[in-house]
Parts: sequence; structure tokens; C-alpha cells
Amino acid sequence: MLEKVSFGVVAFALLWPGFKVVTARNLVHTVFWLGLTLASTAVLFIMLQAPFLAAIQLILYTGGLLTLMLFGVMLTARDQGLLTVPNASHRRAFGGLLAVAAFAMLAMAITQTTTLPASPTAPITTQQLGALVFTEQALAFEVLAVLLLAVTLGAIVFARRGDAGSATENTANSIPARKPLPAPNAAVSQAKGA
Amino acid sequence: MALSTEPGLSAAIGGGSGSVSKSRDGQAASMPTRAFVPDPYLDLARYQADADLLTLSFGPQHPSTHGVFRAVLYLDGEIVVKAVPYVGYLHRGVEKLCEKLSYSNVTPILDKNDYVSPMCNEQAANLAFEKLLGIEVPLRAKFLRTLLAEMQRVASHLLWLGTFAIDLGGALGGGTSVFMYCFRERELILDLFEELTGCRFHYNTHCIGGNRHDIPAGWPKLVHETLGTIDARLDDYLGMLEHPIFVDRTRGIGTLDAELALELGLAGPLARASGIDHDLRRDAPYHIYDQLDVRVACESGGDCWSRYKVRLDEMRESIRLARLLVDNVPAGPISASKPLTNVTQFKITTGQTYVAIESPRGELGTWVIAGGKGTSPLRMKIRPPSLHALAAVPYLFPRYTLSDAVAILGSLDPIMGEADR
Amino acid sequence: MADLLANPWLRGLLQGALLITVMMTAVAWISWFERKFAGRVQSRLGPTMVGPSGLLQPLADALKMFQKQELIPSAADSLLFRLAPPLALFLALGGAAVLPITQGMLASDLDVGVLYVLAFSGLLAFPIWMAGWSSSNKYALLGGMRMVAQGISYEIPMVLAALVPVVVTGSLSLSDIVTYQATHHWLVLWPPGLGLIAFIIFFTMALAEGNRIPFDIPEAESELVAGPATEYTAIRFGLIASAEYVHSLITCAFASTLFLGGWDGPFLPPLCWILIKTVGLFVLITWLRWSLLRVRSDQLMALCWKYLVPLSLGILLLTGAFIQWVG
Amino acid sequence: MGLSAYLLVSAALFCLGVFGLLTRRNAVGILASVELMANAGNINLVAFARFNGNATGQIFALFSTALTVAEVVVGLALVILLYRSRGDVLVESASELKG
Repeated sequence: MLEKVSFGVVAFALLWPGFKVVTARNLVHTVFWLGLTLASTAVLFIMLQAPFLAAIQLILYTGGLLTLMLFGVMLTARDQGLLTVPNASHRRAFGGLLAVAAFAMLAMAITQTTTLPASPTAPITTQQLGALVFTEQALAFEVLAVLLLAVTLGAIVFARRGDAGSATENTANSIPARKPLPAPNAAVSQAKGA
Repeated sequence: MALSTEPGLSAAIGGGSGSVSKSRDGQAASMPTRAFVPDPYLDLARYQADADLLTLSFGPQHPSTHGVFRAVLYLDGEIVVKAVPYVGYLHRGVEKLCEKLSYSNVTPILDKNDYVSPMCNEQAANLAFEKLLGIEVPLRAKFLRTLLAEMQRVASHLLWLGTFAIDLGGALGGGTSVFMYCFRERELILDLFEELTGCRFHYNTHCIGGNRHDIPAGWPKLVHETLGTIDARLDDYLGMLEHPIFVDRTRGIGTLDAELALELGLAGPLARASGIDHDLRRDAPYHIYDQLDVRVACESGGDCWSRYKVRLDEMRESIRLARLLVDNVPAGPISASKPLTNVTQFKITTGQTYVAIESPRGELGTWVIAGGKGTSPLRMKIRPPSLHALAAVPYLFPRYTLSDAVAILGSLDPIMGEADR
Repeated sequence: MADLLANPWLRGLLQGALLITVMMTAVAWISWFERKFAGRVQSRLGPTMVGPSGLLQPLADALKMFQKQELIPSAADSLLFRLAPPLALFLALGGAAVLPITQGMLASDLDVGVLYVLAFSGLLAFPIWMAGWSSSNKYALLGGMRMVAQGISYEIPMVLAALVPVVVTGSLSLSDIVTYQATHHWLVLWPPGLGLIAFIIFFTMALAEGNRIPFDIPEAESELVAGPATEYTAIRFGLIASAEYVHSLITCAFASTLFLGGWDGPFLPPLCWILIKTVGLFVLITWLRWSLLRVRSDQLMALCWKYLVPLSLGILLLTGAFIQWVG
Repeated sequence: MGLSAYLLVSAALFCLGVFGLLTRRNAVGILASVELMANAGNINLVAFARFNGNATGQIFALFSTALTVAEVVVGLALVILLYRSRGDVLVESASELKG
């Protein structure tokens, strides 16, 4: 009973912010609700006996992603007009229909599949995970590392290009270079003369 | 000084706590005609095109504007692209008020100008009046005035050091500790002033012709003890301040050219920190400074660090001078004029004069035109060093971060009571 | 009663309530201690008026906070503005759940305790940012942006330094780490040298995370008035302020658990030892706070990215090598 | 709770993401919707791992988390580029395929 109630609470805490993510007008609110969704997912992971993934979800997903999103919002939404773009109303009916249809289909598939395992097995320990990453999945791990490197470089290249462009555009009215300080003695005579 | 605000700029100047909208005004980023740029890494010219700047009203009510100074900062992220200073929030019309007051009544009003070093205000005005009246101040009064001026300089610089530490370290941290120590020591000097004049702050001790209060018994010994204590404790502050964080926050920050300093009419510690070896106490001596060997502190960096160094050296030099003076005060009368019985005692009908002294903040000048009925100045103009220091703000702030702007403003040591008058 | 306690949910609830009460009481007295300490540092007395030597001052402050009028700026984003302070306190308190206070005495022995504490304290940047952004005040906004920008800088060296004990003990559970230290060496001394450097990196970055001088860059009273808390009044301000104290306290307990042996120590009972270590580290934080100046945000980022990230990575690698070949 | 309950929640989250993807006009909003969908996928992976007793599911979720964050990095870099060239972040603006 208690388990059902708590699952219901977590599911609600997952889906309601999820709903707000797609409907909130304000972009910052969107990011905030997304953060709540991701945090609730971490709770769901704990209920699924995957505490390591829950912690990773909190650190990497919620922490890292939220930071990124916030920077994205703050760098692009300079005023309220851009911060609160309404959703495309003409696509709302279509999108809603499609989403509901997709959900109906998925729900039907889930409820009518009889071969789903009914009860959970022994929980997977963090040690098991660690061993797996560095043995069986080592290649995937390495590939992921390469991908992350590529992403880092790509993001730097993307973000820098604009900078370099605008800096070279306006060299005509740039400010003259700083003059060196006059020697103290010269300044004295100048000051005394004045 | 390029303080004029361009048309259209005022629209962009928002309040500090208004909406978060930012200026899209193309003019917002135009720079003062001359910019002395310390760090070449930021190309200010690009902001001519891209004016998506955050307009921040820095002051008049802000913890570190040293009173009611206001600067409108145009920020790109943390970096100040343009700064427009606004003064006048503390304007009380002191100079106009002086035209209504008799010469002997002007002194207490001027105490409120530079409220951190009131002695110097009194000194500058009374010197001018005495010059117009042709009164020769007795030697004892000259010594006393010089002594008080040097002690005032120590007190003033102590307050500056404390507030500068707060600017760098916050009101809830190490900055406050230095601030508390500096105030503790400044209190000692104020105690001495209180014993002499009966007041801790607005002394009204200088009068035309000399001084109002004579040295009480045992006072010189107290001066010796106090200044000795302060001299010893200054080393403690240095130990507390001169660590890598302080050095990184001040060295190379807010570099002020000697040329710009001259152009803006800066004097005093600010100019001396920029390599201009100029001190009125040595170069245009008044009182008995011509008999003293004033060692003028001078640095060439022009940055916050140099200004800090200059003020510290000045403090030590002032302590030395004060201890020298207090031993050698000659006997004699402390005033050339009779005790005041009538406020219209002094009459000057013609003539004008300008007298400048070296206040702790620089050249503090008083220009008096006598005339009218002769019992009060026809016109009076005060040249406050703080106002000239604030003129450097548009040149010093850009290209530094907001944190540096606070440090730079602190190092300029403006007193708004004096700048606005 | 006994069968009520057997229910894990009710027990969790009770433990949580107890933990929150203990933490908030501790925060009250620790704030009194800090003010007293600051007073001594600055050659003044600190609070003296309320209770014997000002001991009841935190109570008076709390009462004052509750009584004061709550203001919400008309331009503020009401939802986020209201949510930020409780969220900050929640995230700050969240870390306390897995801290082993003594042997077998902890609210919940999570398999991944280290990650859990790091996750909660790392998320603390967001309520601060929310507070800053939603206030619709430019100073607050700048403070919030500083917090987020600072957050991604300190997080990496901090996590890497915290991984050194994990690598040595081979466990992410805090109670395992303490048990290892009780039976082997304290991790600040082991691996020799490396542990100490890791501890220093961790502690420095914890200062940045807790907005403590010299890294209280988001709050920066002399620059940003009060940073993200500028527009907050009354109890909402109190919640933000106490969140910072809670966070500092939990960071101290966390650091002493990771590096200083937790409840391990001779003669005295374990509870005393963890208290002594936590309070000792808090005194260190306070001492630093009242004697140092503030660095600039770009200086902090340079410190983190240029020096501490490579350094902590190197420490981690060397620790791995040490474990493999020496110990 | 049975596996189907988790799967239903994840399906609902996925469909919310689909809805957001179709109706959002702001590029950052679209990225957030994509995050919802990825998150729903992660829940599926972890749930199946729990009920099948197979640790690889969790490993997949771990990798997918890292991948999604990487994807957001690139996505946001593109959004910022879009903003720089267009002055806004509406996806309509990006419909012309020239700079």
C-alpha cells in the first residue's frame, strides 16, 4: 500500500513538472521544471534500487544539464520578449493528438504484453557496475570518452567563432594603445611648472 | 573631463533594482574621448556595434560608493565597458552659504565638507582669510596647525585603509577586521583631538589669526604614546593585508597615467601614485612646512597598489612629522587676534586670493573674493580634491570587472561631503 | 511503538525530523559562535545582550525574522522567488542524511554516500541562482550568474579530490570509508602527501561552494549589495542565511568523515570525536573568513581550471598508482 | 510495483516530450523536450535492468546520460550561434538553410 502511494507521489512529481516543461511560457520556468523532473527521476531510480545512477542523475544530469540550460537561456534571452515565447498554437492540436495517440499505443503495448517480468530480481551493486564498465563495456566507455572530447572541442569552436568575427570587424575606431608612463623626474618639472 | 551625457543616454540609465531589461541603445557604449586602457585584452571598439549591455546604477545607495556617489555602469557580463559618474546627491550649497556668514562663522560650516579630515578644511579657509586680512599667525599656532594637520592625515588615511579593505573584502569578512582595527586606532587620534578641542569630529578649532584651543597639560606625551602605538600597529595591518589575494586584487588594477592625472587636475596621493612627485607641503610650503624636511612618498605604478603604498608611506611620514613637531612647539600666544566678541569683527572690503593646502586627499584650495559689506565673503569657491578624483572614474573603470571597479573607487578615496559641498 | 518503528517509512520520517532539529539547533549555536569569534578577532565583544554572553541571540534573531514583513518585489518572478529559500535549505540539509555520526548511527547508510552528498551540495547553486534571477534586481542577477559560473568551476576539482578517499578505500559508502580509516590510516595522511593535498583542495573548494570568504563572490556585499539575497526579507532571508550555515556545517562534517577519520579517535567516545573535528574545521573556516579578503570571480576560475583541475587529476592518478604498487 | 507501472510513467513522459517537441518554438524549449524523451528512455533502461537482473541496462543508462549531456552541449552551442546570426532563438528563423 505504502509503496503504491509513494510510487504515485513520485510519478506525479515526475509527470506534472514534465507537463509544465512543455507548457510553461517562461523559459526559465521551463528549465526549473525540467530540473524537478530530472530530480524526481533520480528518486525513481532509488526506488528501482539503482542509487549510483540516481546520484549520477543528480550530479551530471540535474547539475550539469541545468547549468548548461541556464547559460543557454541567459545568453540568448536578452529581454522578456524572447524569454516568454508562446508555443505554436496552430500545432498544439496536432501535437496533442499525436502525443495522446502515441501514449495510447504505448500503453496498450505495455499492458497487453504478458511476457514482462513480474517481480524484481536482486539489486545490482555499484561494484558490479564498475566491474562491467571496465571489462565488458570498456570499448563503449572509451568511445564515449572520445565523443566527449569531440563535443568539448566542437562547442569551443562553435562558441569562439562569433567572438573572433566581431572583434576584427571594428578595428577602425579602436582605442589607441596606452602610452608609457613618463619618468618621475619629467613629471615633477611638469607639475611644478604648472 | 568628458562627463557630459550624450543625448539619448538618459533613457538607458535605469534604476538599480528595476526590471532586468538591458539597454539596446547604440550610444550607450560610446566611450569618453580619451581612454587610458590598462589591459589590451578587451577590444572596447566592438561595443560600438554590439550594445547589448547591462545598465547598472551603481549607487547612490550602495555599500561601497563611500557616501552618495552614483556611477552608471554599462556592463558586458562582469566587465565595465563604460562608466558615467554622477555627483551632487550631497550638495548643500556650502559655498553659497558662506556668502551669508561672517568670516569667523565660516569655519564650523566647512568642518562638514571633508568630514574625514575637518582640520584641513578649517586650515585652508582660515589661511585664505588671514592672507586677505594680512594677519601673521603666531609661531606657536603655526606649529599647532601643522601638528594637527599631520595627525588628521594619519586619521584620514586610517579610515581610508579600513574602508578600502572593506571594499576588497566585504563587510562580513577579513575586510571588516582591518576596518575595525583602523577605526580603533583612528579613535585614539580622535580622543586626542577631543582633549584638545572638546569635539571629536567638527572641531572648529582654527580661527582667523591662530587657534582657539591651546595644548592641554600632558597632551604632548599622549600624542607621542598614541602615535607610537599606531606606528607599531601599522605593521600588523600590513601583515594582515599584504598577502597574495590583496596583491592580486590591487596590482595593475585601475592604472592611472601621469599624463591623465595632470589633465584631470589630480593632486595628492593619487598623482603621487602615478609618478608625479608633487606635494604642496614641500613644493609650496605654508605654515612651517618650509622648516620641515617632508619626505614625499612617490610611486610610479599608478594602480591601486601604488595608491595604497603611497598612503601607507604618507601615514608613516606624518607620524614621524607629528612626533617631531609635538616636541618642538614654541611658547607664545596661539592667536594673533583678540578673542571673538562680535561676529563682524573681521572686515575685508576688497581683494581676492586663492590658497591651497595639501589635505590628505590632495590639493584643497579656497578661493575667496572679498567685497560687499566686508563682513562676509562676496564669493567663495572650494577646490575639493575628491571631485577631481571622481573625474577619473570614466577613464579608470572600463575594461575592469565590477569587483575591480569597487576597488578602484575605494582607492580614489572620495569624500562625497567634499565633492558635492 | 516498536512495530511502528519497524515501518521503514515512518522510521525514515522520524529520523529526518530528528536530523533537521539537530542540524537547525546546531546552526543556531554555530552562528552565535561565529559572531562571538568574529567579535574576538576584531577586538570587540560580539553579542552580549540577549541571555548570558549573548547565547540566546540566535533565538532573538529567529524571532525577529519571523516577525518582519515579507516583501516580494512587484517585478519579481513570484513562483521562483518563493521557492528558492526553502529549496536552498532542503538541499543543504539533504546531505546530512548519509553522514555517519558514530558507528552505526546514521540516518541512512547509502551505498553511494559520497556521490549523494556531492550531488546535494552541488545542486545548491540552483536555488541561489533562482533567488538571484527571480528577484528582478540587477545586483541579484549578477550574483546568481556568478554562483552558477563559479559552480561549474569548483565542482570538478572538488569531486576529483573527494575521489581520492574513494580510490583508497574502494567504496563510495561513507561508513565504509570511516571504518577503513579506523582500521588503517586517516586519509589525510594516507597516501602520504597525496591525501593532504587532496584534503586541502577539497576544503578550499568547499569554501567556494559554501560562499565563504575568500570565495564569497556571489554574495560580495561590497560589490553586489547582498547578491542573490538582496531583495529577500524576513524569514525567507533567514532561510537562505541558515542554508549557508547548514551547508558549511555539513561540509565540515563531510570533510572530517572523508579525510580526518570521522568518529575515529582515541580515549573519547566517537560522538565527541566527530563533533571535535567538525567544529575544528568550522573554526578554521571562520578564522579564514574573518582574516582574508575576497578574490575576484575570474581569479577563482583561473585557480580552479588552470591549477586545481590538473593538480587534482594528477593526485587521483598518483593515488591509483600508489594503491596498485605500494599499498 | 510491477514493471508495467514504470514503463507507463516513462511512456507518459516520452509523450510529453513529443508534444513539447512539436509545439515549442523556442530552440531551448525544444532541447528541454528532447531531454524529457531521453529521460523517459533512461527510466525504461533502469527499470528493465531492475526486473531482468541485468546490469548492462544500468550501464546503458549511464552512457546515455553522458551522451545526452554532450548532445545538449552541442545543441546549446548551435542555439547560441543561431542567436548570434539571427538575434532570436525561434526555430522558424533557422528554416532558411543559409547563413
